[in-house]
Amino acid sequence: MVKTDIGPPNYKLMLPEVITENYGKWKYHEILRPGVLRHVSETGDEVYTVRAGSPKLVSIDFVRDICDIADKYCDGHLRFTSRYNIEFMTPDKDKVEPIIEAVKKLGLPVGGTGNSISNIVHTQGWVHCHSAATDASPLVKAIMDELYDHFTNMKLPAKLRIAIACCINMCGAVHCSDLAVVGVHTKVPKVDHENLPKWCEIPTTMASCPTGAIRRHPDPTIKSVTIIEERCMYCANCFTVCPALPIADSEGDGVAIYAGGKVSNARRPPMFSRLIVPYLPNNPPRWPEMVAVIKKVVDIYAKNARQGERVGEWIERVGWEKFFQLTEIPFTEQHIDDYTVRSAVPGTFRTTTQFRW
Amino acid sequence: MVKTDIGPPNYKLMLPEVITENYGKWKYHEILRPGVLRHVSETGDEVYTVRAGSPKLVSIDFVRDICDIADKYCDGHLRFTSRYNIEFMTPDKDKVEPIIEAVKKLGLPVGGTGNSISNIVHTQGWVHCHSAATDASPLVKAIMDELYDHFTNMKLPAKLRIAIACCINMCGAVHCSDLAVVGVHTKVPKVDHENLPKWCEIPTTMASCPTGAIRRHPDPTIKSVTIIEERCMYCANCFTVCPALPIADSEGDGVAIYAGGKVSNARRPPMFSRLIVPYLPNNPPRWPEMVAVIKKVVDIYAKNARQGERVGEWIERVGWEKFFQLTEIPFTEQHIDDYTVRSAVPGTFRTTTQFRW
Amino acid sequence: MAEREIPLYDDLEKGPWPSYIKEIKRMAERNPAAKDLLGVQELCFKEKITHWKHGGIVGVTGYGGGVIGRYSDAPEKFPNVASFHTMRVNHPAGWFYTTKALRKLCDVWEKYGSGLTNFHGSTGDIILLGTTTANLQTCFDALIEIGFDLGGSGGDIRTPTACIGPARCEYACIDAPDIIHDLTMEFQDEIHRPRFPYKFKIKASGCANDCVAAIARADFTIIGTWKDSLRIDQNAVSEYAKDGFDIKTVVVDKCPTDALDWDGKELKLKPEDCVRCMHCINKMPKALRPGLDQGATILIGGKAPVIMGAYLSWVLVPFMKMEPPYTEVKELLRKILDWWDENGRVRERVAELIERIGLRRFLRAMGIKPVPQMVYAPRTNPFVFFD
Amino acid sequence: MAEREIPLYDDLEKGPWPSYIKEIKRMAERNPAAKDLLGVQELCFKEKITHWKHGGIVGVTGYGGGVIGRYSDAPEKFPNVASFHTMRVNHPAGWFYTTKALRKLCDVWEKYGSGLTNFHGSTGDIILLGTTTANLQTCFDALIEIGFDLGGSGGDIRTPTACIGPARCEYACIDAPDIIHDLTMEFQDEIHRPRFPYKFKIKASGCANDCVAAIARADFTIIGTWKDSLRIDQNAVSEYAKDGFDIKTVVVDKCPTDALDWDGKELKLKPEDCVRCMHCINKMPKALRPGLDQGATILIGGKAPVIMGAYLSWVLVPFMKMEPPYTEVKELLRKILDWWDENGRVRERVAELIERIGLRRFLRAMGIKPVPQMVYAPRTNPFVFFD
Ligand code: SRM
Ligand code: SRM
Ligand code: SRM
Ligand code: SRM
Ligand code: SF4
Ligand code: SF4
Ligand code: SF4
Ligand code: SF4
Ligand code: SF4
Ligand code: SF4
Ligand code: SF4
Ligand code: SF4
Repeated sequence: MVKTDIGPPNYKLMLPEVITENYGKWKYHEILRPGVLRHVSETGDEVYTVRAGSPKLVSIDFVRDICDIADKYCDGHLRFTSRYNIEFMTPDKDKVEPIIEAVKKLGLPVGGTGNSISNIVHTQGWVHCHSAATDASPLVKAIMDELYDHFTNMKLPAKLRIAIACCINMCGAVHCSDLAVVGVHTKVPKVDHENLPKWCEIPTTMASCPTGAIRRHPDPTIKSVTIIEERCMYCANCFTVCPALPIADSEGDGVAIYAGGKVSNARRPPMFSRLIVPYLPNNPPRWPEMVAVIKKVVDIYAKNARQGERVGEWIERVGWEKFFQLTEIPFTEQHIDDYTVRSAVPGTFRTTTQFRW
Repeated sequence: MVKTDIGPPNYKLMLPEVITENYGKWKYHEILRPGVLRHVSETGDEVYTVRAGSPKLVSIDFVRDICDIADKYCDGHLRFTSRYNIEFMTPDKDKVEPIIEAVKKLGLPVGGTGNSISNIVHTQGWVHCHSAATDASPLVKAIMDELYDHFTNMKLPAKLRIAIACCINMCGAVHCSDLAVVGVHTKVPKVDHENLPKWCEIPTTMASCPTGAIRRHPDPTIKSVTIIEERCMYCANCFTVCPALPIADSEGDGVAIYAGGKVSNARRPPMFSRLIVPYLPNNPPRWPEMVAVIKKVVDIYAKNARQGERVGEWIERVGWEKFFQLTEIPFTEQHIDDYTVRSAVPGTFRTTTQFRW
Repeated sequence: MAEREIPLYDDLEKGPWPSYIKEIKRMAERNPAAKDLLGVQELCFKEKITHWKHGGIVGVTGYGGGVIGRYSDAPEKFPNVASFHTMRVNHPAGWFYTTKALRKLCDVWEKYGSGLTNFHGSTGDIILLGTTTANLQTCFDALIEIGFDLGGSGGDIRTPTACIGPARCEYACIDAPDIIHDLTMEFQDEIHRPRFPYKFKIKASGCANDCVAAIARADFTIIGTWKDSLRIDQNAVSEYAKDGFDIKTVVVDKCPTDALDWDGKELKLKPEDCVRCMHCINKMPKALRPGLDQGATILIGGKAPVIMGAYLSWVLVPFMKMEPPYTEVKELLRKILDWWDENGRVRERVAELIERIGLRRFLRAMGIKPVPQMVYAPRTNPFVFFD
Repeated sequence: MAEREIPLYDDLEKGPWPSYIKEIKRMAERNPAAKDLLGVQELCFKEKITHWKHGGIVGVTGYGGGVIGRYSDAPEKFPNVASFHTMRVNHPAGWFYTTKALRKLCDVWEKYGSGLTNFHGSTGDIILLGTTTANLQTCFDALIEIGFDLGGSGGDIRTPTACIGPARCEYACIDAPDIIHDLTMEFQDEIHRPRFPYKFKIKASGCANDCVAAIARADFTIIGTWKDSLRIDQNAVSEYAKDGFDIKTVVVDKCPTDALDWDGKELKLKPEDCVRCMHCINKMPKALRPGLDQGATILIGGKAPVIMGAYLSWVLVPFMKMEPPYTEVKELLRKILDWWDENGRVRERVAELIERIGLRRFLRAMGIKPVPQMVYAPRTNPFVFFD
């Protein structure tokens, strides 16, 4: 019998010595240059961190490569950030340059700190998910190739967080990102009348539709369902419940773009991202239409926002009408909320740590 | 045959001469003292206005009394404001004092301008409405007796508008008032099984309940309905549709108090009022518990708000947690929104004239 | 019963605020209905419950609206208010009156009713408070005779209202009373003959101060505004400053969009950032004035909470010129009424209908292009229709 | 097919950002599944549609979670990814590793899988990307052998995550990695054996900057804060000022509650107005620090939009001390899980359940008193339950 439920390795055994020694004693930090942090402890100790970008989807060879660097310069320790970046830490200032060199040699960028665009939180896409309305990794690659300099420098008004999800399940924090790309369907599910009776329960399938678009087939001899087209907003919830309702479609699928979300409680409470482009076609391998919009919004934000303003804070100050004017993104019916299934109750909850005692 | 559809008298025929002469030409105004305005025209003309409080429910003798004043000092013209106050206008400065004297002689207060508490917008109550969960006129009288000085002076941080409605139909602008009192039921409707089948249609009655609390009577021989108690939030919508479901109750009925609403677009967009006291008993003729809360909130607002801050703006700045702390009003389950029938959609609509071109 | 003990309502004659009980008593001396009303009030105070019954349909010939039927649930005790209907009389726009007109009205009501009234009801009508079924028609005839007509009730257009506007207000960007009078005359049929799913209210305010609370209470809200820059008289600004008026704290710091700047000498405005909220003008009426390219913002959907929760009106047409004969606004109104009439369920206000089937459908039907000014912000959810 | 023409994916090796295609290709040289994955990618690029089928239930003995079953819809074309399941491996809290541990992991995955991974998945697991049904158990056994275990999937607690916290961050008000490690060990059963209506996520951030995006993504959110006043080192403040740092514009003017004042000499704080947003501390880390009476705010309900729309976590317990063995938070968590388990419908996250039946019922079940800190503002509608 193998053991089970052993849980993850104890993080304490994974810490570099300088971290163990100064755990909870850090006093302040500074960003020495993009991708390089210096944390100073109350004990007088210091730790230097070099942050490197990673494509998230990596081979074990890649992992071994970075282990080599960590073995050479960091006493065999490294960590990852909550956004897939790799962090090499050392108490020794002199090792910073060699680490940077070694990282660059692997073809990895150093940056992602301070007022930069850090790594893009993203998902599986066509690489692994059956739900995907678009891919994920290639979109990341296409955007980051274009915005590369914003990872390696810190010239934006504030942090800019991008997220990509290949369907509206939004694995990640798409719904609260400065900029986000989401895979969307725009055609109603095709009903597979042959398999539906075999694979799915009709009441459950009907109940899965938030807008009540699914009806029993009018012909009682057909044990299946039909979909009222004008009630469908392509959420794929029925497909999740019943595989006989495939919704993915070569022509209909594409991406939507959202903007203005944030998570931190700094200054303004967390905000949801909001729809800015309802639909752009899937155009592999580089989704140029999507990349162009992202680039444009970043440029206009960089030019117009005040120092310290996140994307959403900037838009809130100048108004959405100004945002659409500046970006020349057309404002359409789709931008106007009409999803009545959502109640107003959660909007009253205090979704922030900001409050007075 | 009588004529019909003649419409109201043409307002042009009702205007005092100085108004007709200077229509659309007013340049600026000042408040000379509480209840007295001076408007100056581009023509150099002036008009003085004396504003007097009224109980809204008046006798024709009262109307004749004020007509006497208007005949004596205002060339036979007068007007009412959107909050039931009476306005006497004259181009002649010297008539201001005599008008004030005459108004006071009728027992009417002069005031309601600027940073005052103007007249209370209110409704019929037990004087005329079958829906009433409380009365209206006596509540107004009780509050205004207590806050009288705030009508006749202008010492508050900003305008303070109070509204009273005798049921949640909220005839008036209760839902957007600085302070508001609303009649509420807190007992489920009593089903009159005898008359229900005669007076009401069962499907319509069931459909009228927003929370689905109304069910067919389990005994099929009884053509009536039952109510699931824990689903009922006492809205009386069923009673509006079906008189066999009386909801008014001597013990259960009472008032709730709301705060922080506003209508004007000045500075901040219009805001809804929010629940501060879920329930106080009906205690005629003067509802002392209710009056005490209103008075306390006004006092604390007057003491704590910054100059120019409406009640809602003040609370928004200091936070609701501070409001409850300062007023010592207990925060309860009832304050937390749980009305899921309301969708979030209207919250995204721009409910203000504030926007950029 | 009022004879035997000191009635509870007597207490309401005390205190400085004018007493409605005193008013009822004044009429009670000569009007039996008013006298019974006192009795009803006393009974209500004791039992803490209303004693009026669920309405009944009563009215005047040819109209369906304008009268609220009301019956006592204790007619044996209070025979003179056994039926006690109110008549809603449409006021002249802006609520200006000659005493002559008012006195005539009093005379009619002396004759046919309780002699009790509301000046005015919350919608803006003159409320003639309580008459019998028998008197309704004769009273109406007498009203017509002296030049008054009924307002709305039931599923019709309710009596439209306007702020005082240019009659006595320097802020007015539109002629609110004139627009409202014109619309009231135009829609007489729709006001008097209920045919819509529910009530429909129209209100006009001359500027964003919204002194008739239209945004909160009107299905169709007309609010004056301007397209160019507000006018600044720098000399007058200096006067304010000289008088010790704190321009920075009271005005500049409170501008919602930071559109103003005061360097101690000149008040500078970034017109593209001004959202015409009126605040600065309100505070310095001698120095600041609305711009000259004036018109209205049209908003839609305001209403009380029954049953989805309250709505504030929201922007439908950011800017519309407002010149007589107000053709554009009338056409829009007719389109809205027709669409609502066709699509609305019973007791569904226009806002609820729009929410239910989606603003996009409404905009299409109106032929209005969606613009960002209609919303505070775009949707957050990804549940998007592409039909 | 990749042989005959230049595949579309080749284009993704160009450009400065590190290429995931390059990574797949590296493995493709020696791993047939990785090679087929390239083919799948190419097919997807051409047909613009996914080629994976609706999942299947696969797993390891004794567990119900931790594996995502995945099958190709074109197994004839791509036999080596006919089944291509991912394993979610629970990371050590804070994502610190020794190279020793990582190399062992790589060796296991070299042997039993595609050699492709995600460091990390969006929840925070190490994602071992693609293996066969046959290899699942042996791979799992090997993982256990080297000291790793699976994370969650399905209706269970998902792999909890923490920011780096006190390990390398001066802002940490709680020991986020320690709390998360402790909770992960405590709830091993609930992580591995799905029994709940749906997923349940736990995340902890050391301070309000929320570097694991817990508010947006966790059903149960733990965020460090303090009850006393933040600490100010006035000398260090002066240093900033001397260096030309614009304290007024960058810090004071951006405080959300106007709690700070800077007169050019001293930075004054009204502690009762500070809502601990971290902004001033973020901008002047050498001068400002969190207070000393530290603990956590517990928030509940964050999640993605399916199907009611997204939720942000909201305040449940304004302040809770956080000392090992974290008994209070564990008890609360157990209570929540039990209540949700009992009342939740299938696929109903805890936020949706609370919304559906009312926060008041949830609070009662938890024995938590309602406080205004839980809401931005009280309700606007009058539809109030009094049960
Ligand atoms: C390493 C990491 C935590 C971890 O456990 O992995 C981290 C580390 C730090 N964060 Fe963070 N944050 C990290 C993810 C986040 C996230 C989550 C995310 O991006 O998904 C957020 C919330 C983002 C959002 O609001 O949408 C986040 C919001 C912040 C903020 C608030 C920024 C703001 O003003 O809104 C600060 C404060 C600041 O930067 O001034 C901050 C500050 C910091 C500091 C300065 C804290 C410190 O004193 O050490 C750290 C270095 C910052 C830097 O990169 O410049 N960190 N930080 C994460 C690095 C991710 C990456 O590789 O890019
Ligand atoms: C692997 C991962 C994406 C990634 O590339 O990183 C992922 C992948 C999937 N997610 Fe996710 N989710 C992943 C993190 C998330 C997150 C982010 C997080 O946990 O912080 C979210 C948003 C937060 C949340 O939970 O709400 C997320 C929200 C969803 C949802 C929507 C849930 C909702 O309540 O709205 C679904 C749909 C569902 O559960 O039916 C979903 C469903 C799925 C499924 C299982 C698809 C399905 O319906 O069966 C995906 C399997 C993909 C595959 O074939 O490998 N995934 N998913 C992430 C897990 C990796 C890990 O364990 O580290
Ligand atoms: C006479 C009247 C219009 C009418 O057609 O009858 C009127 C008249 C004026 N209003 Fe008003 N308002 C009148 C009801 C309103 C209402 C509606 C209501 O109270 O139901 C509002 C919206 C209230 C709200 O926001 O909840 C209203 C919000 C304003 C404001 C905005 C105040 C604010 O800062 O929020 C101003 C500007 C100001 O006072 O600085 C204003 C300003 C004015 C000015 C100064 C306009 C002018 O230049 O003449 C007028 C005299 C003000 C005074 O009383 O101090 N008026 N005003 C109404 C008098 C009601 C009464 O008897 O008290
Ligand atoms: C008389 C008046 C109150 C007053 O004392 O001033 C009044 C009285 C009644 N209103 Fe009202 N409403 C009056 C102005 C309003 C207003 C204010 C306004 O028009 O500006 C509102 C809020 C705005 C709105 O329309 O939403 C208002 C919202 C309601 C509602 C809730 C409608 C909703 O959609 O939420 C009802 C319920 C209904 O229609 O079933 C209602 C229903 C009623 C009824 C007809 C009761 C009923 O259900 O049959 C009341 C008759 C009372 C009686 O016996 O005299 N009354 N009612 C007001 C009309 C006077 C006038 O014509 O000038
Ligand atoms: S976002 Fe959708 S398609 Fe992408 S991994 Fe998550 S569930 Fe799959
Ligand atoms: S995709 Fe969504 S809206 Fe369309 S039928 Fe399926 S469940 Fe209903
Ligand atoms: S608020 Fe209610 S009780 Fe009062 S008049 Fe209006 S409908 Fe009647
Ligand atoms: S009072 Fe309202 S909630 Fe209660 S049963 Fe009647 S309609 Fe339903
Ligand atoms: S709404 Fe504007 S124009 Fe009309 S009275 Fe009020 S301040 Fe004057
Ligand atoms: S009108 Fe309002 S928005 Fe415009 S400048 Fe004045 S205060 Fe600012
Ligand atoms: S959340 Fe706070 S404590 Fe944790 S890493 Fe970010 S800044 Fe540091
Ligand atoms: S932590 Fe935030 S709220 Fe507190 S003083 Fe600093 S900036 Fe203001």
